[in-house]
Amino acid sequence: MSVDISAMMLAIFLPLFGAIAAFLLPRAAALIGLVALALTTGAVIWLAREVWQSGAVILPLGGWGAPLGIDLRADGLSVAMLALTSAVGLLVSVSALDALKGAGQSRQRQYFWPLWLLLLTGINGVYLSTDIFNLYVMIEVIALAAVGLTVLSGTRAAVQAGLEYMYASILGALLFLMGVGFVYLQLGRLDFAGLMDAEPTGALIAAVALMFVGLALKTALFPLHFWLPAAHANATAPASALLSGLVVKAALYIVLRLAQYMPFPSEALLTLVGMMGAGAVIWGGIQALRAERLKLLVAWSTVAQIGLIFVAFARAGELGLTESWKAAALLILAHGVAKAAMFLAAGRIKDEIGHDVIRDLDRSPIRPTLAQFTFALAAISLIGLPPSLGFIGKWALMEGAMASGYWHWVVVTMVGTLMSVAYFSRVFAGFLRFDRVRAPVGEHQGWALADAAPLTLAFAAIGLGLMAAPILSFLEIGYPFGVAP
Amino acid sequence: MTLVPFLSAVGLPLVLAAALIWPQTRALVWRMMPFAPLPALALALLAEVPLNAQAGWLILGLTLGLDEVSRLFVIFTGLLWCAAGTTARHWMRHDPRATSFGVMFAMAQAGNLGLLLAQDALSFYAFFALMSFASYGLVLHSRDPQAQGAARLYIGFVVLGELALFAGLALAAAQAGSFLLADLRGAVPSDMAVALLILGFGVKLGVMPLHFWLPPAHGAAPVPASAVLSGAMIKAGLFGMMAVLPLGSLAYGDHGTMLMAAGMVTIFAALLLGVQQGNPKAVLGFSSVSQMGIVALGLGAGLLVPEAWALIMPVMVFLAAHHGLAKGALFLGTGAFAAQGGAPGRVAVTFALLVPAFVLAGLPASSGALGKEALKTALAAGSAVWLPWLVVVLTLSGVATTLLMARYVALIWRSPPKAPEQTTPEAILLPFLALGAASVSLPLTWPLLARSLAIPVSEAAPGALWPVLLGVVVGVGVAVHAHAQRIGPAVFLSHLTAPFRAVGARAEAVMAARRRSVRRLAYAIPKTLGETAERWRLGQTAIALLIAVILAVELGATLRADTAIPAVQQIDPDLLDDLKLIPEF
Amino acid sequence: MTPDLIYGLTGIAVFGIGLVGALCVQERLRRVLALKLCSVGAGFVLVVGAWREPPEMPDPVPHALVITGIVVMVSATAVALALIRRLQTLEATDER
Amino acid sequence: MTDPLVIFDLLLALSIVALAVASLSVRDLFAMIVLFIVFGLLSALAWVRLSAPDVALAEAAIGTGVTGALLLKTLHHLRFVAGGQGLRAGSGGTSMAPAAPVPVPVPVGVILANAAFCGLITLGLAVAFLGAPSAGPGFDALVADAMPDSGVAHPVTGVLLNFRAYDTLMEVVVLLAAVVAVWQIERGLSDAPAPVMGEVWQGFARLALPAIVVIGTYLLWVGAEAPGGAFQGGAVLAAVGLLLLLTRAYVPRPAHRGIARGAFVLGTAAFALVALLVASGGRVAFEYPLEHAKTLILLIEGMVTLSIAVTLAALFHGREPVALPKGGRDDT
Amino acid sequence: MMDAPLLPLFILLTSLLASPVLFALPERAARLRTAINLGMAALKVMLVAWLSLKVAQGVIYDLRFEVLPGLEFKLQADPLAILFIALSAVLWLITTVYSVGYLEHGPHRARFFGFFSLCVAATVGIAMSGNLFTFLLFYELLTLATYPLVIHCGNAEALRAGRTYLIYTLAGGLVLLLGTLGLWVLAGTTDFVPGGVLTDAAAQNPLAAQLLFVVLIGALGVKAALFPLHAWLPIAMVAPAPVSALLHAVAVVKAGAFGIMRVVYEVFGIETAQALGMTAPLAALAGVTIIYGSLKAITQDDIKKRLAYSTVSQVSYITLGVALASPIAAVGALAHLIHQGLMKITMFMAAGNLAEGLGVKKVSQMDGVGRAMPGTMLAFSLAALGMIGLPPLAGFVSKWYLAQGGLEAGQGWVIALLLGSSLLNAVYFLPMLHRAWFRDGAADAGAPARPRIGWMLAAPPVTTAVLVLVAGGFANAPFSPLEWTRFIVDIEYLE
Repeated sequence: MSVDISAMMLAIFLPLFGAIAAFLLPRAAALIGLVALALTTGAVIWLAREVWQSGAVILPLGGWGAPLGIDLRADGLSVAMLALTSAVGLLVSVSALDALKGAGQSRQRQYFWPLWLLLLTGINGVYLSTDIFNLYVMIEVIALAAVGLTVLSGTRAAVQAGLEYMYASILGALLFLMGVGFVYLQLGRLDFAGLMDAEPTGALIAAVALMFVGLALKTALFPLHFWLPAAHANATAPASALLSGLVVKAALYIVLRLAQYMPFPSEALLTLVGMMGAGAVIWGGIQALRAERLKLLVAWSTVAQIGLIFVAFARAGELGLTESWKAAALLILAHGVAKAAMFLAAGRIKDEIGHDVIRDLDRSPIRPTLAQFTFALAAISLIGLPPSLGFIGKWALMEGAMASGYWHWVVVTMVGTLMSVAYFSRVFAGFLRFDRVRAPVGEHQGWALADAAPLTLAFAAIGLGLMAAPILSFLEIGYPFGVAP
Repeated sequence: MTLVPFLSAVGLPLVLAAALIWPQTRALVWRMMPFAPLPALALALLAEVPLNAQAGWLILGLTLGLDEVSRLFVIFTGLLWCAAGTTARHWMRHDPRATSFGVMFAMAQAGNLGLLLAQDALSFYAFFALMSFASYGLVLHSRDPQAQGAARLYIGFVVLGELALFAGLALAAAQAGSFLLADLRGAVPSDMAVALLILGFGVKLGVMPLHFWLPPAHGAAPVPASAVLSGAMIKAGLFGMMAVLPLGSLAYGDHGTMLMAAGMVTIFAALLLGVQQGNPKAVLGFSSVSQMGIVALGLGAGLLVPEAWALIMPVMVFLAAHHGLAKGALFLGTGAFAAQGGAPGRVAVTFALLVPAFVLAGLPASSGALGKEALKTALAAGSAVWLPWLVVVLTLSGVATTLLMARYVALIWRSPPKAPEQTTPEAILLPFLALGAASVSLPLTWPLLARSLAIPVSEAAPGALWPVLLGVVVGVGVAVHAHAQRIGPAVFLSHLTAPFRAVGARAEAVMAARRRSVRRLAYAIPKTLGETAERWRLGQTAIALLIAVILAVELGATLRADTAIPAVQQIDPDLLDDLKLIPEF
Repeated sequence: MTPDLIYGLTGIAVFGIGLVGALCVQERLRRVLALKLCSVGAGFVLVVGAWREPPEMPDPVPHALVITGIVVMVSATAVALALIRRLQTLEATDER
Repeated sequence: MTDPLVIFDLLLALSIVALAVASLSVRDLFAMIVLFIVFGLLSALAWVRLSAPDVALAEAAIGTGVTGALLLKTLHHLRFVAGGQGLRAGSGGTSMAPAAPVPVPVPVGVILANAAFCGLITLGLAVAFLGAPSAGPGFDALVADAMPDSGVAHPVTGVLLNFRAYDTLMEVVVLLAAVVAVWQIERGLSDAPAPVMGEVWQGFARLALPAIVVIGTYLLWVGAEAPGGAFQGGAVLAAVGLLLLLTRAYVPRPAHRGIARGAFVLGTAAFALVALLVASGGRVAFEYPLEHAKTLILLIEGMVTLSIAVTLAALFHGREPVALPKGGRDDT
Repeated sequence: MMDAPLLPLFILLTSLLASPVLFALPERAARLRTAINLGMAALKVMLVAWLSLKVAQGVIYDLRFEVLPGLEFKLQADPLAILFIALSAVLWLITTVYSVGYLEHGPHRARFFGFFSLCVAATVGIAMSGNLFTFLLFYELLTLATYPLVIHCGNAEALRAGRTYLIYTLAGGLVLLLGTLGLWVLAGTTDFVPGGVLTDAAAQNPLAAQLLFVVLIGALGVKAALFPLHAWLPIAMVAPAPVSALLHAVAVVKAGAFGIMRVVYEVFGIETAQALGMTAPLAALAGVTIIYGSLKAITQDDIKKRLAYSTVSQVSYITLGVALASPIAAVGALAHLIHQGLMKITMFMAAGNLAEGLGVKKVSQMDGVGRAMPGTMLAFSLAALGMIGLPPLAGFVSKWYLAQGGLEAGQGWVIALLLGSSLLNAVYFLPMLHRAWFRDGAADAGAPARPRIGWMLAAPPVTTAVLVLVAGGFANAPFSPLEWTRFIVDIEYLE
């Protein structure tokens, strides 16, 4: 019996089997995890090839097809997100090998891998799904695994943050579920295609409101970001990297997809979204400026960056989302790569120095040069300096905003950029100041394998900017948002 | 190939200056110092005029050349530099700052000779500036407070002059459309340009009211430097005007009048100021100022009445040579006087000094008298209105000069200038005597050198004795009373900068205070906001608010009208097929 | 007045009550409970949507979805409660 | 003349709402949980009224039963840790609050605002609900068409295990994730002793256990044709586990961890493997060959039921059984 | 001769690739590092020479790579680029020698030289950018590469300065991004084309074009230290001497000035810019900066601060020359780009030597330093006199052309401005020279022990001073900067 398995199934099932295996065999968890990730990456590459050659791919599970059954669909956007996930995931996993090697971390080692692989299952599932109830289940998978990862370190702060995260997650998912209920009430079906032609009625509007707020809560859009900084700042480094780099993107992606298929919200709502984004950019920036700890700063920067993505999203203007989604997608990719690199680097710095109090970074005689360098590179992308991918995303954002005459979004972007310069330069100052150290400074301390992964990610964040053209053309495969070339 | 002599004329001093930097070559350079102007002298004496050479690759295209006028200038200038160089070599032998002096001396020399040879505005300006700025080091050489004051004053004026000159040259060149001095002379420069040029050269010339720098500088510089400063360098001002201004072709009435007026005032005002000086060399400086007043008179007349210039011009050259040699001799004589150990030597030198002094004052048949007489004759061709005044002034200038000379002679005895401790008095005496001799013999040698240009001089009347006598009498009388006067170069810089500093400090203080308060505020507000939001759990409220708002906005929107925009404007048919792929069952 | 109307409004009311609880309550346990109320409310809406006037059979799909939702919710509740217990232990140890 | 059923519906609805409010507002936590359980049962009843017996069963067993048990266990833990004196489980009625650090009070204004907004939302949702088509479009026809090919007779089971099996698989994954997370979160040795039931309970347990097992298995089996199925069956079987744990008839030991893990993943693994392996010969994943559909579904259901039962019991127990330090209490 | 279309890329890579290698070298591998540094610098000079030869022969280099649809990464080597590349290549070599000497025993050398190389790569990239987008790319790279250099000392003061620098320049970069986007939206291209690309757009929408001009110049003005955006420059002088030298002479301020040239000449086109009425205000702004910088310089006692303010003043000559919209002034501006670089680098290196050798950091301590360090001070003096504008030094040539250009453009006030500026230059430089040469300082009061500074410190300023002399003295010789600028101006003004 020859088994005929599609790459899409593999992208979801390989991590699932990996998780099962890693849970069953805790001692070999790391090895299993790495293998599973490598295989998943392979599956994603296979899928990407398929999509590249023949456009969007659809898999009707069980042969029923939507709306009764569930379809999996892969187009350029979803494959790009899958690729981001598996690439970042693979590198984070590599660095997790090192980050979790401590003697007191056997428990973390044991549980990190199954949880992470389950998380990956959920994330991949989200990117391939075309059914809103299925999305609900997927975000629950993500939520539980993510909470597990958040509290991996077991400290009181982490557990407290994890609990807040859990509440927010559940509430977000329930809002989403309620929205699903309203969609069903109105349309009697739950697949994307069914949503597409729908007239905006009261029930659908209620659904949009509930689902959007639920997702905004999950993706921590200001002012619903309250749970994020503590959760991301208190998790262990690889977990933070995954949470910040990948997990919030899943909810963002759903927002993008819904915007694609749901009745388009009115201009007023779009402006509201943009204003929330702007608020995130500014408030996140301010808080990052005030943050006392490195990881907290990075977490606040996530809040700001997510706001920026929503600004990109909101600047749609009269053209609809046909153009603006690209900027958002580019920014999502950029942020995913760069933020993962940054959290890993921050974790390395914390490990090497022993703390991550920004004010006292310059008192340490140990300077993990490579990690600091990585941090700086990631910051370049997050600030949006050329030629990084973040820059290209920002370029697309501002270009679109200018073209449609929305100068206020341009101003917001610029303010956000300046603030990010300001708060990251606080950190650089800590790296590069030497006159507060009594002992001789060991510059080159901290070469480790663990630096390789974040460094790779950081370089990717910068270098991908030069690849923006192919990335964009790949994103357009399957014409998400319906633009014929 | 004509370039080589020109370049060597300018280059030798420069090479010497450069070579002085290396200790190994210093002794040799000092030995060479007297001979530095020799290439220039040789060029001037031997070459056929007019002679031109191009060096297009140098600066902005260098044109060097020699004509009748500049040749004469080169000759007496070179002579002066020779003499001064000889003196300097001995004067500076044990000076701790000899090297710096030497460098400056040689560079000034290069500049001086170079500007005489320059035929285009740029190189002229370049050499002019080189000379001026290098001289700063000469003035400042002794480093005592007096010298510093003098030097500060000097450099201030030099900068002023250079700026005016640059501006004038730039304007003139733009108006002429060429950099060549000959073209500049032939063009029609604007009033502004001429004024700037007169200003620029006037500073060098020391015409009142631009003379302030000159006496202190001459007083402060070491003897050999003073000699060239006064003898050679200030003539550059004259030369410059002759070379650049369209004298003889265009009339600039206002400028001419101004210049003449300034000249007249200068001649006598310098007397009044000069006799109050306590430093013999400063007195000599004022004498130079006074003499340059005469020159200014001539130039002014030339500007006023172009037709007269042809007559005035040779006299100007003669006067320049006369004054250069005589004043050079006097300065070197001062040095020689100071170098004498005992009274007999001093008396002897004093007598020797009287010779150039009287030449300067205009003893009949001396070059001074001949010059003045020739000038009177030449001026006769000029403005009739001014003529009587000019004659009187020129005649009386003899009195003034005599008085100054008297004051000078008195002063070298009262407060002799300082000389280096170990010198060879003979060696210093020699150049002085040589220059004195040259000065005395000028009326004889001039026709040989200047050929056709010497005609006005050789035809001039020998002049009268009485002004000189009068001067001597008055001078003796006046010499009884002496005034010490300090110059107050004061605090040029600090006065200039004080207000800026004060304003800047104030502004910075205000800015700093404001910045601090803003920073405090910027820190406090988000902190309070953030904490309140956390305490009140506003994030939770936001969830509810947001849903409510969206519901209100959207439901309101649908109630009003169907304003919603479709998600996908142009839907690709393929896409629809993709999405609606429903298996048949 | 059909059951779907009555229970639909009931479900929405329960959801609203749960939402108030989720947003206002600070006791940890009660917050979990409030969230559970929300989920029941959502379940009501789906079940009501599936309801058809008897004797017609109801739509089975939403039923399946609600069952899934219930299981998912119990999982989430279990995790949240585990977190609460753990946090309590940590706080108690810290205080001692 | 009002239909008595409508009156019943109205009363039921009112009491459901009232119970919801009461459970949130009652001061004592134990009372809160009890009220919640009643609320859950009434909701299940309402769902029966809406001809959704499967859902009602699931809600009663899982949504109310298991959740209630979890809440009670947690409450006990909180009280024990707070009091530090080993309060008996179920000794409710004391107004002692859990030992959570006293939260900073939120201004009443903010609370009121929250409530007001929620009220608005409820209102808006109600309006939307009323505006939606009653008994609108659904999957009815599609399901009816597809039922013959599903391999089962009961539509809900068909949906769960065939049409939308992917959702169900992921739901099992959620359970798996939950148990992994719970094991990860609750670590080490708890200070709270497990609630020890009295003799009466042990006797009850001895009687009840076989009955529950039978009921559970029946529910599983009947699921293919009538209301019931894996989740309900699993929940009922989980009750067995709960009782075993409560009566200490079974005490988890570290050595059992491997088996437990295996049991947790069994359902997921089997389900996923089947789903993948059927994809051959032109079939896609989850497309069971018609002739084996019922067998496969039953196989999956069985495995999943077992997993669910063990998982739910483990979620109740909460901690990974770990080796005791020497001299420690038997504490699992 | 072999034809290498990738030549510009190679030139870029000589320093770009050197950078990671230098980062990776362990701190103690000093010899190897020096070898790589010097080798690459020398190689670059050679390649640049080759490139200039080819460009002079009319070979066109144009490398493209699409980043976003329609948006290209583009390197080109036109004469204007060559001018700037040549400057940076030569001065890089010299400054590298100097830095090696300067940092002989300092910490963090690997980092320093890594960023140093990166900085040069960015400068070269800026020079060769074929469109504003590429320019922006390298412009930001330059900011980032210089930041660690500015704060190299790692003390509180340096970090404060670094922060100011970063905020200023990144804000400038951001505004430049805005401008680039604006250009992209307005003109549909960001290419540099002699004669400009905005002629049509400006005719249709003059207001937008004017706004764009203001935005672009404002952005570039930050790096070019145009008043009132200059504040970072004097603060940034806390950097080590070679960095200051490079910052002031080649890299940062010149990048700004060069950008202004590109924008005025090749984005707007001089005629369009004039037609928009934007050149006169720019010239006025440049004038204000010139005077303001000089006035501030007078009041500084710190040598490097004084030099820094002098830079503020001097760099605006370039802007002025561009804004005058006259070919002759353009020659002056371009020549000043080179000449100011030579002079200022000399002065900064000399100032570094004073600080290293004698510990002299303030003007008031300069008494008698000329005797103590004659070579260094001679170089300094030459450069200072050049700054004042004395012939035949380099500064004179550019000022001369600027003045002539001002007249040609009918802007007589330029003469007054130049004179005033020269006067002020004299006011703040001559006292330094005076102190150095004509005052007996503490330095030789005791035993006149000559400070020991290695040849690597002593030679570079002298070399550049000689270049100052040569650039002025042989201004008319073929391949002199002045000649090359005439070549460029022909291109820019003939289009």
